[in-house]
Amino acid sequence: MFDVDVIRQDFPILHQQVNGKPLVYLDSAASSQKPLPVIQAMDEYYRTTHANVHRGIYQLSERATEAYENARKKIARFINARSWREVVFTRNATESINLVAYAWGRHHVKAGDTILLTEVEHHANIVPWQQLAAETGASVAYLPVDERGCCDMAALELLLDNTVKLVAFTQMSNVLGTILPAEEIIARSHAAGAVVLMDGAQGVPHMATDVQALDVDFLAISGHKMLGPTGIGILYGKRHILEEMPPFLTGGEMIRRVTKDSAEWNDLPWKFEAGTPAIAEAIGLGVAVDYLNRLDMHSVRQHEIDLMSYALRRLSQVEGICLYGPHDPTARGGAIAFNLGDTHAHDLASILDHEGIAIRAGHHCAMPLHQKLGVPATARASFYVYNQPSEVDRLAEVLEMARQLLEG
Amino acid sequence: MFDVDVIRQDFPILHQQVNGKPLVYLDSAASSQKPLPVIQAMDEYYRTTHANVHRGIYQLSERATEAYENARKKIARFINARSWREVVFTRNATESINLVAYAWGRHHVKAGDTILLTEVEHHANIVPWQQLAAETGASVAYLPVDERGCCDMAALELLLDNTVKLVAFTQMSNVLGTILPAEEIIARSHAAGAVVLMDGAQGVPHMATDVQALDVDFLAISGHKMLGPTGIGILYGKRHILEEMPPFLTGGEMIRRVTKDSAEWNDLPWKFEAGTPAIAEAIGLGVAVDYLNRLDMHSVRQHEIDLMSYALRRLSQVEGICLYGPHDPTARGGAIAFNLGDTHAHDLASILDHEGIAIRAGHHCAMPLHQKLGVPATARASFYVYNQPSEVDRLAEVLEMARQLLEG
Amino acid sequence: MDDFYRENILDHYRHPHNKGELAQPTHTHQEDNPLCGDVIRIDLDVNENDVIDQVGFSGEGCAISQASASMLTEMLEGKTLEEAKQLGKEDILAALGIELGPVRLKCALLSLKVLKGAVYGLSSLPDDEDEDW
Amino acid sequence: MDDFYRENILDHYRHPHNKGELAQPTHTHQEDNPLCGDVIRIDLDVNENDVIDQVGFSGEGCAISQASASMLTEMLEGKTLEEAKQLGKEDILAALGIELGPVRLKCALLSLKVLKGAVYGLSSLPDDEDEDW
Ligand SMILES: Cc1ncc(COP(=O)(O)O)c(C=O)c1O
Ligand SMILES: Cc1ncc(COP(=O)(O)O)c(C=O)c1O
Repeated sequence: MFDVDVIRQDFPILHQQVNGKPLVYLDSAASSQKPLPVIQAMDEYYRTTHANVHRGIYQLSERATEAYENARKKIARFINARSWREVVFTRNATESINLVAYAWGRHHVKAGDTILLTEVEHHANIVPWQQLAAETGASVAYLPVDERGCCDMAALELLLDNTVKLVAFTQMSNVLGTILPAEEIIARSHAAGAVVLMDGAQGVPHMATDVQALDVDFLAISGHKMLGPTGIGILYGKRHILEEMPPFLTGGEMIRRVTKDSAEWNDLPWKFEAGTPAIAEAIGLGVAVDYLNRLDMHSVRQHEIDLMSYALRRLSQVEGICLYGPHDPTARGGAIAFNLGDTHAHDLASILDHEGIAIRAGHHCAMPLHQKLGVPATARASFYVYNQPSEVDRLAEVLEMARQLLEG
Repeated sequence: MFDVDVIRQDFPILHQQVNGKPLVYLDSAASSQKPLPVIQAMDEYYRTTHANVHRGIYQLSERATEAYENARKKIARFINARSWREVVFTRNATESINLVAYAWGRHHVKAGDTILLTEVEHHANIVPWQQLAAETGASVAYLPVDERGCCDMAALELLLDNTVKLVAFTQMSNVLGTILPAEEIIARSHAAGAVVLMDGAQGVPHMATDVQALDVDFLAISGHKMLGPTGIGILYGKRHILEEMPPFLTGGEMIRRVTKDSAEWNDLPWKFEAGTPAIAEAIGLGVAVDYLNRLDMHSVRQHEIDLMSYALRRLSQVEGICLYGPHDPTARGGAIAFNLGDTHAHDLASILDHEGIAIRAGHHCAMPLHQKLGVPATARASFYVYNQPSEVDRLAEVLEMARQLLEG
Repeated sequence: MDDFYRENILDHYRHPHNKGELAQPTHTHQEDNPLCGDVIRIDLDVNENDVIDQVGFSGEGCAISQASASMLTEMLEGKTLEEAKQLGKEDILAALGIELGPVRLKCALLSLKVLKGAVYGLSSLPDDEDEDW
Repeated sequence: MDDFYRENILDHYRHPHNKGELAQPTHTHQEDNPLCGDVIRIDLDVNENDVIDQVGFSGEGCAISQASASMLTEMLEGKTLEEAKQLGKEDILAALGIELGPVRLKCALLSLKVLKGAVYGLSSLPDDEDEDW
């Protein structure tokens, strides 16, 4: 069923040459490519259906509204939300987290409170909390992780004192690939009376995620990392929490009534969607979810475990390589960071690019983690549904060449 | 040069039947349709170029970054900004205004201050200021307009006392079509020491707008109303004001450096663009601007003046019609609100839709203005580059039929 | 065109049934739809046998909201409160007999919403079952 | 592949010229590029005739930043401060002789930025002319 050759046919971008070499795209953790059904759905939308949504009394607008709201329902089902009202469209995972930091944080976090993060977080799940802390007098604490990104669960118990109002952690490290023990973190945080936000930017595209089973309070997702278009993200929130939150952005769409002096908010989820939404993008993301469902998220996960097993084996043969993250491929997602001797990751990336291989090099928006690892930068290869073992081979071969070239 | 028949060929959506009648799309003030070059540029982007921007050391990412930043430069030139650094990408005009209300407003507006709006504003330019006022203890005041949307400039002089920190007004009313005297409002507001935000959601798509000539401090724009895709908007801000503002959304992309305890911001404009941006959408908007430049904004404006002259004449022949807004077509943009006897605008919209004509009916996100007009709702037809006199005729004919039907 | 706003809608709109307020209603409720400014109030006179003796509606708005209110009051005549509670979306739509988009649906169903408010009282209103997936 | 990181880059990277700190520099400046962790410091010894007598660079980073720093220090030898101020982007790129994307350009130009900081002093640094439209 899960046939990479067939899948690759749906991704036109992969079939190109870079510097005369076939493109090997290994940067899906930064942003995934898009399959034809997603690209075509948006194209079709603009050619046949576009109009502003929700208020229009004419067929284009009614069709556009239905398509937009239908996408929301698909996404709600994909993460097993209780209701589509719990799914808010944003621009990206970053905006989703900021929405919570502003609209929930500004009203629940006070001086003396603690916001607990982990040491593997992406800047998107650090800086909004630093800002909230600076404004409110709260403080930010970090759950320590070991050099493979595994959380110190004993430390969690100690850190979860009664000042902790919010625990925000990533489902999967975007650098080390480590999958965090979400259920346990959530359950213990709840037991300690904290609200929990999970950054699903890396996890949701790669593993089946059930917000009800996890019992998570907030979940942030980026559309562009899960085969969807740019410009669309998701904030899931438990309904009763979203209900009592004030709005974040205000304006049209999110109001029921406005007078010169006051305004009354619209129902969920529109209370949090001010102005004309990213309509085509929501529709595109809905189709991306259809595509992932068709592949089946368990098969997606298995594919990445297989590929990662192979990558761990093959890459460890490269002399001088240092592979970061868990050794066990089932304990990690499809991203792997590495360094090669004393060579700077930027040089690796340049040389790989010259051979048509796209990886990422730098701090991957996780500077505190790199400070912990004691390196300014790492190189990172990351996989998705369209990647295959032969691409791992290419990567390993060129890394071997690079070593020889740079070490001379 | 400006040939509507030729232009219409670029808009595939217009060539469809609704209920067996040719579609007449008269709702561009809510959202414009998109020409083929815009649709194709985004399609092409996803098929050949997509990658995350700014940090990638490989060709896809470099090409994507160049296309994204190039779009910013096109838009900066379109509004004659001094520098592309003054152009921030947002989701829509609503987010642009909220960005100012949060990042500028929260730091400059204090208890006792006044935020001065006008009575014709869209909710997007009312509610964020009400919220800011509620949080800071400032108050919101409204510059009165007459029933045609013309500002009382004597009142402006009186209202502009030294408590006014910000004047926020729309370039063009989205209901009445009235073009506000922007230069004069801005000059007088500056003379009184106030900062000025202009809501260009309606104005910028329809008339040449020069931020340097206007000397406006902030300008909010929606991409989807100016032939661009959904999910992209613009905030223009004068560089020295943007420089000294704290960021709004925080996370990746907008930082230079992050430690566990602190963060340092990136340069303009990225300081205000947290997370993965709406890359394809920015590129699409850049192509929309190319398209408008090719048509020439002065020709666009002339086309709408001609069409509005005709519409004012033809629609005034419909018995029982009440047309809102200025009589002089050069004093207004391409939107015209009306009511027909005692008939509710919703009934008109339904009947028009049944005949393939798409207009908007309701309060158009301008409830305070409708309170002023003394009607709960109006019907609104709005034009853009692809509309033509024969569509005005269709509208008038069906309105005449509707009158007979409903009044019996 | 003629087949769209059907004669019965136009009849009810031009000549609404049960239009007016009751002097001393046993049940009354009013709501508006801020999107369009439609306002509907319904007054009921329910006798000791829980039967609706008299019904009146007032308010203003579009043809759809006015016609459906008129039709709804007709349906209520002689019904018990229990029977009134059973009235649903489908009954209104069947009476109107035309297809409506989501915005106009709100116009059509405003009077039903007002009726529910009147017969249940606001506090015991059952959840909106508009949540179909 | 071999044509990409050309021999001269690799030479400068493996065997940097003027690597090391000066004991008592008349001018010194350091900057880093947080994106990749590259750090470069440049020390100058400028004599009473405004001629650069000695130059040393220190720091760490990628091959491009290290090689371009080494190349830059070579160019500085025997130049006057005024001549050093004239050095620009093009000089570095010509010396490297390869095409670089925007991210790597920052690596390549870090040492030039540090040099400008050293010769101008931070307060009188001319505006970045990186603002081409
Ligand atoms: C005058 C005016 N301002 C602001 C807006 C809000 O634009 P958007 O919904 O794209 O944020 C609109 C759109 O209807 C408008 O007409
Ligand atoms: C773990 C994690 N969180 C958050 C983000 C931010 O996602 P976006 O840039 O789409 O907002 C990313 C993306 O790099 C990520 O990897």
